[in-house]
Amino acid sequence: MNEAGLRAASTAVSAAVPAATVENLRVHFGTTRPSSPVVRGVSFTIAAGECLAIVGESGSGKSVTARSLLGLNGENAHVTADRLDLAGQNVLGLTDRAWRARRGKDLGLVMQDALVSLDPLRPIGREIADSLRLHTTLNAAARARRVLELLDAVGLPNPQLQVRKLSGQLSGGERQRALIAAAIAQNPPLLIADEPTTALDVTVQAQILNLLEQIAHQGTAVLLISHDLAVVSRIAQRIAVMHDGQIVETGPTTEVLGAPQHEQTQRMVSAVPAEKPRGSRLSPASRPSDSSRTAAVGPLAHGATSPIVLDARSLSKSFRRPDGTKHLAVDNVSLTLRRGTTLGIVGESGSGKTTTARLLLALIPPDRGEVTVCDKPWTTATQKSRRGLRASVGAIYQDALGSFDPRWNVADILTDALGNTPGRRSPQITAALSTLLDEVSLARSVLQRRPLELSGGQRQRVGIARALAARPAIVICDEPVSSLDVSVQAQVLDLLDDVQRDRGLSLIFISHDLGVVQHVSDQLAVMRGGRIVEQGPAEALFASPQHAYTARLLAAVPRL
Amino acid sequence: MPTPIRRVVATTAGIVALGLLITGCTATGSNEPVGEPRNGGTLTYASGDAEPSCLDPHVGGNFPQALISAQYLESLVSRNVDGQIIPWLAKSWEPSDNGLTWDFTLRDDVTFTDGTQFDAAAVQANIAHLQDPTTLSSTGYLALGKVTGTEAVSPTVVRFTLSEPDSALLESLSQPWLAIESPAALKRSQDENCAAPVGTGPFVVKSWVKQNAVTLVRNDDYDSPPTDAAHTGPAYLDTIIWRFIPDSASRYAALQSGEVDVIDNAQPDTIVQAAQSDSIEHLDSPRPGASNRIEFNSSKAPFNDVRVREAFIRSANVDDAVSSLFQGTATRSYSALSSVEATAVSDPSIFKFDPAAARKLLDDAGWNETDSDGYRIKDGVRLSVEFPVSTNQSIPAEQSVFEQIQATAKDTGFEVKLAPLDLSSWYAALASNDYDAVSAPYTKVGPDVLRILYHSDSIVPAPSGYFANLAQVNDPAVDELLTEAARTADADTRTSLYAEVQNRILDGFYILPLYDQQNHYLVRSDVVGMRTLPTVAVPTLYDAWLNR
Amino acid sequence: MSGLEVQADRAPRSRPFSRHRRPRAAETIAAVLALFLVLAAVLPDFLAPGDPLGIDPLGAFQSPNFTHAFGTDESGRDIYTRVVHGTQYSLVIGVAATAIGLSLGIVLGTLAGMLGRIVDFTVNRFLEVLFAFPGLLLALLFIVIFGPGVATATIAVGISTAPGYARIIRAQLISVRGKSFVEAATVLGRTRWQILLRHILPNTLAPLFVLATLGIGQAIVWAATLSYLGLGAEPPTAEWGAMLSAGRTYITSAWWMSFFPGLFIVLTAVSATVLGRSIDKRMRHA
Amino acid sequence: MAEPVSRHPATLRGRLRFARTLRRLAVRLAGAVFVLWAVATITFFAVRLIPGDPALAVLGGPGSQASPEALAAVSAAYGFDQSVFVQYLAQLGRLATGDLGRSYALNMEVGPLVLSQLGGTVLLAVLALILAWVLALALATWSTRGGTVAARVGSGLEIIAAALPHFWLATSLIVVFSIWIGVLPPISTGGVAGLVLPVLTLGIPLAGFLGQVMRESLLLALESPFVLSARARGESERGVRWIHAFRHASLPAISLSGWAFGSLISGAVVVETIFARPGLGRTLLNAVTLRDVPVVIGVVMVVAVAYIVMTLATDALSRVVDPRLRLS
Repeated sequence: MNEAGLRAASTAVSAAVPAATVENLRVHFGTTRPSSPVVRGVSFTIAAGECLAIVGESGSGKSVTARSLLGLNGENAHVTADRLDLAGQNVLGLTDRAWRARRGKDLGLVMQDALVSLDPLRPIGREIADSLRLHTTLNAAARARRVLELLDAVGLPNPQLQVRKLSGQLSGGERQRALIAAAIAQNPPLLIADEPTTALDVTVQAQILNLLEQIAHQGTAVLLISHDLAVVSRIAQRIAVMHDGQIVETGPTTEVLGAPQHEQTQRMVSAVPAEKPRGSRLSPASRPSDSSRTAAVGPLAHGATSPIVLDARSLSKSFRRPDGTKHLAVDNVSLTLRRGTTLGIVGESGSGKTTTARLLLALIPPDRGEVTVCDKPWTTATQKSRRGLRASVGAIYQDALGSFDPRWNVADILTDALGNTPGRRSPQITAALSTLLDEVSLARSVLQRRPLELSGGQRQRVGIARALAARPAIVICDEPVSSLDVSVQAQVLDLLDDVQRDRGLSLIFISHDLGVVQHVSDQLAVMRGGRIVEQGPAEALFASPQHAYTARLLAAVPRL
Repeated sequence: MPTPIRRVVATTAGIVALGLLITGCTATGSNEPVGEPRNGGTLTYASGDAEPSCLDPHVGGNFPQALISAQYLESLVSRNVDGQIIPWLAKSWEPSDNGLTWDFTLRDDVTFTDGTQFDAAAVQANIAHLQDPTTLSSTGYLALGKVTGTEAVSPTVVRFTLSEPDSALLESLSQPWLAIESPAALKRSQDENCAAPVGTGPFVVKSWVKQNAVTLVRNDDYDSPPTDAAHTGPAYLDTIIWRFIPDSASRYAALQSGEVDVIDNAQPDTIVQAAQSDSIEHLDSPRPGASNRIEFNSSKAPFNDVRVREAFIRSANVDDAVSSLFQGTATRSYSALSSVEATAVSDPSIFKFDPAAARKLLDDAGWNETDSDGYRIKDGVRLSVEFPVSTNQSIPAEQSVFEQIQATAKDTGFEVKLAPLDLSSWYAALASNDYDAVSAPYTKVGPDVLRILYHSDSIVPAPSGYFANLAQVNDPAVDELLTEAARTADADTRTSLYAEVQNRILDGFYILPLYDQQNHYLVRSDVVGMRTLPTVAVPTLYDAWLNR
Repeated sequence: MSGLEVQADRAPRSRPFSRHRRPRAAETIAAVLALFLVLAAVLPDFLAPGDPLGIDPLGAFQSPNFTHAFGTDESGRDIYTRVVHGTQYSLVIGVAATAIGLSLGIVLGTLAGMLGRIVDFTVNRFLEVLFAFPGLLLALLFIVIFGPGVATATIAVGISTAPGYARIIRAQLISVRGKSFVEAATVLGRTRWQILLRHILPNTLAPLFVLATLGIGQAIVWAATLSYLGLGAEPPTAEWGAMLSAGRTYITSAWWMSFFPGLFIVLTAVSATVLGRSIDKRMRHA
Repeated sequence: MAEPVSRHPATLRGRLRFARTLRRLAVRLAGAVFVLWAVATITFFAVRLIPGDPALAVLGGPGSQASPEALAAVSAAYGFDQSVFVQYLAQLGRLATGDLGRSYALNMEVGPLVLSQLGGTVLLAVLALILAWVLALALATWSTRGGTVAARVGSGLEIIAAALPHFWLATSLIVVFSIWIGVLPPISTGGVAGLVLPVLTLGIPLAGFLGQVMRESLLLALESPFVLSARARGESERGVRWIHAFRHASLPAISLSGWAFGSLISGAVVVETIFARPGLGRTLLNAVTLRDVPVVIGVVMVVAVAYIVMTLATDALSRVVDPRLRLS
């Protein structure tokens, strides 16, 4: 990383005035009648060079707060505040033109997923040069030079080569760096980073956080918006926890995380799975009847002794790329799953973990290798005989909504999963549905709803209920909690733990999130580039990783 | 000789009645003095007829070809408004006593626009061209049916030899389809000749952009107009742009906005509108030959019964239809022939609208039951009339006339099934005898058209399936009269023979005449002197000049 | 469940109610118009008791007035009566042509989408070829071969719209086939046929309803064009296209003859489009 | 040292890219030839199905009174007496050598005929397409920035425009502009003025279709994160639209333009008849009614070629606008 470049970018910053001061900010949307406000009296200050994190779950109003600082809440937004200052100057009631003069110059914005946050049709060099074009009198050649400097400063190797690339041609990390370069092109005193690392692999996430931290060190104030306490804890000096449009708790990072005062903060802190022992609860007891058992933590069964329920030997699978070349997605992967245990598979994007899941589910045939289920042929079986075995292998998907037929309501989905024709009603079916719903802690009222009308957590519970309906021995979970808020994730993980105990299920748990995998797994396999680089008992592997990649992965996991 | 008893031969009465229309054929209608003709200018003519596939009217031979070729081709003879044959390229003619040879004395001062001299050999070449099967002449070929040969008696005298006397020969030769072209030009390939035929006319074909326009330029050496022309020497206009605008609304709009100067196939409502306009004049020039009439297929049920034919005629309220749809621009016809034919016999009494009589006739004919839809039935069969309508040949107003006849005939129990068809399908329907009623215009100079339309020979289809006797009149007496008339040189005798034929056709209720073949031109007022040739009523722009 | 979870993990707020969203003015007008058209098609005599074919030669070419709201035509027929009675033709042509186009499209699209690569390739090439034909030419050829008339015009319009539908259906089918609920059904042990019938086809065909609504308007416009070219309904049938075509002749003297049938063609197509889109919007949000 | 090392892979990549381009072109060409063959085949057999003797079409239609000898001569000359399959092969053979044959009805070769008519139709179609784009863009721009009323009016105008039958629109335009106001000629005059009404007639309904697609994708693009990013950089509303949003919005409209070309040809049949313009549409209509098989096949082949060219052009344009397409 080029420190000099960053410093050059930050010379104009004055340390005396706060980068932003917000007092009693209120935002509501709606054209005709005022709806209930989304932001209700938020106040905070960011000093120059400070990194303040606003943390909250979806719908807490954190992004709306951030956009108010940019004047970009849209035409329907009604923004009021007692004070809204940027670099010491009032920005309330600015004209469009005045706002435009400030955006990019007085503050920059970095958003989640640069693939869509950078114009996919334009080379990144152009995108970065745009803010120079808008706010400086530099000529094209000077702009081009400055773009190269910026790319160098954000640590993008070979800037000359990269400027002409489209965002789609870059990796996730490279894109995010380019987006940051565009945001800091004018050395704004304030950088707003709205979920800047959410879609990134954990190792890349660490790098981007380092970059942001570095930028803050150069004197630029960074307002970090995130749902993930663990992530912000790495670089934020102060944390403000937002909930339901208000800041419920604010203070230095160590204080807030070490001794959370507000109920919501406590909940979020306790929901972080990383380094919580296997089987410990992450959420407040949701099933009072089970509370007795929550105390009795500890693994249900221990790997070495119980029988093998699923055995994958030397699986390989390759795909043909559009240009005709072969891509080896899964390369010689062998796995064993023992009854009552959880096998975690962890890997970054492109590691082949999802292809592995599909191979294990026999949705695609392997090029080489074989999978047996309960000692019976599985991938080599005929369609028909495999259908007979299907009941013993269930699956839970990341995108629960997409895994349901949109025309069916919950009752249809579960009736179908129970092996009956959807729409049929009988006392037996009703009873079975009730049992299933009880097991996943859902109220009867969801039966008549369609998946679209359910919350994310409810959807995943329905997904679990569907997987359990046929009483499977094995359930393969592919990123089952990745798209959920952290407290909801905690509840779902607890639920999975409960049903595993109740039913003696064997689970394969696939995730990119090492923290989650660490919490749920008995055995662990680390995948990279289609291969398993390391596998073994989870505790041992976390304690002393043998492979360098595993170690790197572990080091990058955000912790509180 | 049978003389007409009940009817007046229309020689005098008809012409008096139509006097207004016929004078309209030459005058611009504008009363103010227009001054001396001026040379120069470009006139744009917009034709609603189909674009010819060949500008040489020898090939095929249809009305669109006649329209345009009258500007650059000339015939041996012409006809004046009184129906008399007058000299044109032929100065005089003399039939032999037995009527089997005709000597034509030609003008000796005419050259084709390619420089070729007009003479007897040129006429011979044209007759040979028309009779050559590879020319694919249809109209001209038929008209020369009795011509067995030609002979150049001298460079200026050509002799026609006939297989039998042909009283219609001069009338046939006056038609544009038998116009004289340069023998040198005829030697070219048909493609070339079709693209730019060479004649002796006042204009020359300069270029032809398909589906758009033919450009004609003045023949500066021209001096061979027919004797009824208004002036001599070259034409006044420099150029004629001859356009094809099939859509009648667009055509009229183009005339209104001055994009074009003359349109043909003017629709009745636009004629009425034009009458109120100072800038547009109307030229009405009914075509010769047959009138527009509905013919009843007498070869099969139901119209093989004369009572049913009469019942249909009694059921059809044609008068109201014509007056409402043509808004006074067409006169009701009661004749098999066009009113411009001196030999036409007209009898309004035959075609009275009388539904009560029609019902009675149907009862008598055995169609005495009625089904739930109100149609007559006989032996379980509905009284249905298949009526294929050619959308190419019947203008919209005429199609509406048929619709109104359909509506009035329904009241007496006829189910008229109108089927608008494109030309090919229409001919196909006729060829397969899938019709009970049909309206097919037929243009030919002189009463000889009756032979084509009603002689039983014309029931025998050509290889294409085409036949002209669509009423399928199969009456030996008619045949005999027609043959006799064609051989008769004496005008009076011929007239009474044709009158007798017409009486038989009318009395047999074979046809329901509607009106003359409508042929309306609308002309911008600053176009002076345009008239139609009294042969087949095509316009000639020889005398026309632009008063602007 | 604690109150906090409800806050954090809340069901989509507005969506369940969007189905009952207040209709916009345009939608209300379109619905009223559609109702009128359906009524006119089913019970024409209720709206216009007269005879659509009844002539009155002496009352021809009347401009709109109190007795004849839309005026009269060249034969004195009441244009309002004819427009109302013509609704059934236009609607039937529109619906039938769309049904034919959709059915052909479904067959082709399903073949292409379900029966493997060779069939898909073949059907795709076939569609490509059909796309290279201008739609009107397909219709023209069909009519010239089988003769003009309402039935052939309807089938012709149907055929010429089929390739478009087939392409959309194939794309939709392939997209549905790749959805994870199809995979989920496989995991549950369902057979290919069960999956096709229970999941793929219903989810492919449901959006077609909207497509059909949008297509009806276009089909009516195309059928009217064929009538204008003299290849559709036969006069004096009170079909809008044929009326319009007849009225065009008199456009300079009697604008109402072509204006009102044309207006109804446009209104029908517009109301079908507005309703189709509004249903689409509701289905997407519901 | 670094120079030659880096240059070598560059030339190699260049060659690879060239080879890929060649391959793509070859595949495209093969596809085009297939489409043309299939179009010719379908048309040939479809026209065969039309009732009526083709020899009659040559001899001036069924109304002619051609002699049996003439019919026989024509049948022999045109090969109508041979089996359909032989005629089909002969037709293909002629087409393969670029010979479109001779019109039955028009006394001329089809090739020159079709070529002479092509220009008018292509000019009309291209101008209509341009007009449609301009109108659609203008409407989309106006209606996406002026608030909800403008949005509804814009969307309403688009729906109405898309529902206008060509012949009705043409008539109305003639009545208003030629008859009432009298500013524009109702027929083709060869000049620019004569093009206005035909182009409006073809362009307005198409603008309705394009506008609907464009507006939807414009709204989508305006709501996308990269537009927010651009705004956050201080980009003006105009910059947001012209630098970012329109490029995205134009993509679906470009692919629609390929399809639109086909519909313009259909529309040309009507428009050329009403405005008395020379062109393929009118030629086709006449040829079909005259059963002029070679002309029908000729026009269809030319239209198919134009369609293929148009598809290639829209593909190429898409690749220009969307560089992502160039990468894969």
